[in-house]
Amino acid sequence: MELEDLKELIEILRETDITEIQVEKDGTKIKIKREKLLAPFDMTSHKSATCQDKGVPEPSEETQRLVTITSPIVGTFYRAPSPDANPFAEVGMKVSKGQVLCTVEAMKLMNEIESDVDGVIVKILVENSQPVEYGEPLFLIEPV
Amino acid sequence: MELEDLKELIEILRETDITEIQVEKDGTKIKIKREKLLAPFDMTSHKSATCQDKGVPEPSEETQRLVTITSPIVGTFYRAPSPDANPFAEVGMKVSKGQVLCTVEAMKLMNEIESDVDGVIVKILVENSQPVEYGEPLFLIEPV
Amino acid sequence: MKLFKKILIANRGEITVRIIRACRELGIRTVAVYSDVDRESLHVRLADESVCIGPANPAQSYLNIPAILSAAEITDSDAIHPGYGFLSENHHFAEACITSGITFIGPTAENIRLGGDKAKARQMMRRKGVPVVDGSDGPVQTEEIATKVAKKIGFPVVLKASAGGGGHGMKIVKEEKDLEQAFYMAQREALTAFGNSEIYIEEYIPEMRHVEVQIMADNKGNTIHLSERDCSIQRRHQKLIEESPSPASTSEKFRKRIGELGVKAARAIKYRNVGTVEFIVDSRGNIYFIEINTRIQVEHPVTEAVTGIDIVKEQIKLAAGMPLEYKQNQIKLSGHALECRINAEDPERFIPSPGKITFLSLPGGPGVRVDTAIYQGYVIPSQYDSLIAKLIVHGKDRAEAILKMKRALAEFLIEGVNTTIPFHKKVLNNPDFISGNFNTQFLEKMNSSNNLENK
Amino acid sequence: MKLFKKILIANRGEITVRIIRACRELGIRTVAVYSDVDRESLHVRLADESVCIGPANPAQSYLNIPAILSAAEITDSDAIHPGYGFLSENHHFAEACITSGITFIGPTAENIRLGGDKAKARQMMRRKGVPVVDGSDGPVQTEEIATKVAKKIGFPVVLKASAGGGGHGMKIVKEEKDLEQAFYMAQREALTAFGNSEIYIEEYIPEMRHVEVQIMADNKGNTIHLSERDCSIQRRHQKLIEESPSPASTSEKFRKRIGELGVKAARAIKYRNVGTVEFIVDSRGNIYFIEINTRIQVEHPVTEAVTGIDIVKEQIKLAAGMPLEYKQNQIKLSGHALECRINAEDPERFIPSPGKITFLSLPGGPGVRVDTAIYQGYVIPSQYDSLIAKLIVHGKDRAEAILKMKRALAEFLIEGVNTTIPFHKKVLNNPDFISGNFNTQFLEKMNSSNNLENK
Repeated sequence: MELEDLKELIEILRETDITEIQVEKDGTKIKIKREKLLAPFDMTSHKSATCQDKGVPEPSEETQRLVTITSPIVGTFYRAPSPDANPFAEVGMKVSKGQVLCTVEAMKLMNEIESDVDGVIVKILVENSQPVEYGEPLFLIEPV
Repeated sequence: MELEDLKELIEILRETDITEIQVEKDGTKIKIKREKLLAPFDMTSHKSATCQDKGVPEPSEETQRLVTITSPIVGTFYRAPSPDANPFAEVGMKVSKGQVLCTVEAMKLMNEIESDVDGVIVKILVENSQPVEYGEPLFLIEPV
Repeated sequence: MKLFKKILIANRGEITVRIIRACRELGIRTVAVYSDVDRESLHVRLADESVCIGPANPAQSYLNIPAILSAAEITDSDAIHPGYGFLSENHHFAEACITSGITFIGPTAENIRLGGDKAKARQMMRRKGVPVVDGSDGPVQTEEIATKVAKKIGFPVVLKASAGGGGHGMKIVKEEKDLEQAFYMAQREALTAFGNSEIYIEEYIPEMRHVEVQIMADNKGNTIHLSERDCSIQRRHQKLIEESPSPASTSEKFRKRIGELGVKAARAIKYRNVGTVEFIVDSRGNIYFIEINTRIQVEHPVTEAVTGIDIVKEQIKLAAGMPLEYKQNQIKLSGHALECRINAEDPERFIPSPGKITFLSLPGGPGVRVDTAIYQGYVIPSQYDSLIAKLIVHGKDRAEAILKMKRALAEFLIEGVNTTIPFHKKVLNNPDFISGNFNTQFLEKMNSSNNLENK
Repeated sequence: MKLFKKILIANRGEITVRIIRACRELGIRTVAVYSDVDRESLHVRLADESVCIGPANPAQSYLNIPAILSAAEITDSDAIHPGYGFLSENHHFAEACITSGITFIGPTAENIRLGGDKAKARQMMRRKGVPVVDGSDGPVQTEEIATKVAKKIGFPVVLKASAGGGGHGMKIVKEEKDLEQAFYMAQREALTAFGNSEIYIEEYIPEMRHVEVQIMADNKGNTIHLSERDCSIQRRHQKLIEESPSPASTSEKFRKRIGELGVKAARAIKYRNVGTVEFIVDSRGNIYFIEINTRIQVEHPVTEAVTGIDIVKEQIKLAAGMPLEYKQNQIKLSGHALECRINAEDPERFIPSPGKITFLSLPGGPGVRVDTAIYQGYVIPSQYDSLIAKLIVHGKDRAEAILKMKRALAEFLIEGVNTTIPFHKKVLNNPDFISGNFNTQFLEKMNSSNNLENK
């Protein structure tokens, strides 16, 4: 059973209503399982202005160690306190818990979003002045 | 068990109402599982005059050896050639392949139903003069 | 006068799907908002855009005014439709929309405020000559005044919360000796439930029908009615079956009178957009105003069926400032319509039954309409209303509508959750229901006669 | 006159569900028949009783006359509804029902026989004064006669199989030199396809609309029409979109004329029960009879929408011997209705796409009707017709109906199989379709202009 075969199996799983496959051979055990099926959203016909899913990185071993900072409110994301000022945070910057990372403007009010942890900014997931929805990931931070 | 075989198994699963397959052979173990697919018929609100399912015995080790004689046509099941005559077949009777077991009347015509095998009648699944549908099980025969 | 470009719908479930349909037919883009648990909801899928506005708890999502206005802002929506429930009758929200430069699709904030103050509305109607049930002129402040008023009306009386609605916070008082205790309890309950202890007193009318009039008014004050709906089949003041016309309106004269009273009531308070004037009709056919509902109502489809008018489309056009397209004499009723509310509830005890829908096949064919946001595989969340579908039928007459509803209920196949379908089947076979001769006590009567039969 | 107690429906799919609905509303019990592969079908689930009549192959199940009559016998059914397709236009079956003492819900066996013999029907209509396209008087037996007739009419001409229908077995001949070969080919094809080599000749009318008239007649011969349907949107003579009224009937005079011609044609052959008289209308508005369809048609719902009459219920009552409930002057059209046939087919090449439906959410709301037998989890078998749903909308006028159909198509969510939904969306946006100015060549024209755009 090679990687290509596995990929193909997963593809089959996706296209059918099968929920679990287990193969055990020559000391190799493979188990593929999935949650019950929901009709996948047809993204071609559905344009979400600010879909939470879009910024979610694929969970991998690396990202599992990272902390995601999400938006607690709906609004507009700003990286700096004013158009001329320096950004609150940059990739590679060390930040401490409670430090302001950005603001989200809602109802003409600037809401400061703080870091949940001490760590280093790994990725900024939203462009400056873009709309964000509730729960949308904004930053990935590697805790120290 | 190659990928092609697996695919075929999945195809079989898709086309039937089987929800799980496990195969263990020569050190290879395979298990395929899926969610139950169809809402079962609500028998309380649905009265089938002649539902094929009703006479189907639970498959058990015992019945797996038995041969089921089903009705090839829709009609009325008669155990004897006329109301006064003896039945064609009784439980425990030895029958041979091609022997008439009953008649099914359709369009005022008596259609003789023959045994597919040599064997002994184990069970008669339909009462005399009851309607039967296409494919409805009539007799269980233990082949000899 | 131009229509909106994009409407944000500050609601969920079937009414949001209903509003999306109206917008699509008007060529208006739609924005759905949703809470965490509603990510897989049909309203999210059908809208052109969608914004997650908060967690499952309604206070933090569908009742969260800043979140909804922010969502409207970031999506460039030029109007908000509040649906029913949630923020639809919150005059602060209507005002906040206006302040933010967004059109609120509904009546004026002042209309909403008055609609929420039952004692004041009652007082105004009485002064404008719309008949109200005998009772106090506005709220009663002390137990002494309450006793005086009650004695003048004659017992039994009913105590109602000014800020209440839908029958919540009502207390029936049979004799003078029970009044004192009932008065303080009613005050306390009103405070707890609605944050306002004000109560008023009315004569208690035991045998009554609940009949309401659908109103449409444009911004110039042209006001018409779309005839009446009968909503007497209720359980604990929750409507379960609605119909139009009312089986009580056997005479053209009665129908004309109740319709005109609806228009009179709406004009009395300079009502705008669409709304409903609720009346009670006693056993002698007397009509009394009880309250005005300042939103689109769950049961609007029965009126749409008999008038052929799409009330939600008209509502949007009126909110955009367009003049009424119809004159009163252009409104003609055709046939009879019934609506059954299908709730995810145990049909005997009406306990909510959230969970996953494992099989679904909806009724269809001629004269049948289903308004729903459910689908097979959908998980009904426990946080919101249990209404999962509205089944509406339209027949040549009431008898045909009943037969049609029975067959539609029979082919409504749903598994995985309990629903009120078996309850509706029982009602549709009840002789009193079939005769049309029933009142708001129908359900208690049906249940007690069932109990007798079971003994 | 008494209605039936129990009706066996000798069909499957959406039309069987449609007929079950009509029976339920009339209080008549239903028997579904099904083949092996249809065990899980909705028509089986919705009927009161069901009988398995044979294996998947239609010849051994849905076309198996002895099996169906036996099923009617063992279930004590007193009538059989044949639906459309399968045995619905088989006069032997109609006769066998009568012989078995079972009412056949449809016209007389003689009506069906004549409906199946296009050349003879054409001949009869011409003699009774119903205009037919210029051509042969009945079938032409030899190539010599064919040439003579063709020269008299003038080329191009069209050769048609007497036993054909739905456009099968048609040959257009442009010049005299092509006639000989075409004649023998048409004969051979007619023999292969319909078991009958008889052919007849008609003038070829290139730009025509297909307009048909819905007929209802009781057993005393009272005959009325329910106005016309336009079925010009076709692909290889397969109807895809139907509507009522026809956009061609811009004048009340035209509508009146075609309706009256329909009644005249039906009366000419003593037609009973419900049926459809098909006409072609040329670019100058001339009306010509082409054939009579002796069954309920796929597109009957558009007529139901605009007339408010349940044609299937009326059909059953007429078959039971009841007199017509309506007079011609009681038939009033209201608004405009469209039907899109949703087929499980590739929307570009129309190749069937059987398989499992993995997700389904049907359109709903005001003015939308869905007739279907599919559900989520259902496996569309490969043995039968690819029509899986009919989507019908009813609007105030044609413009509103088009907008409504567009929004209904947008909310018709189906996954797991390909459907013609994308095709319909394209047509609904086509300027020629929107203008109503189209003919049976619409589709070829649309495709060729698409191809041009893509270059």
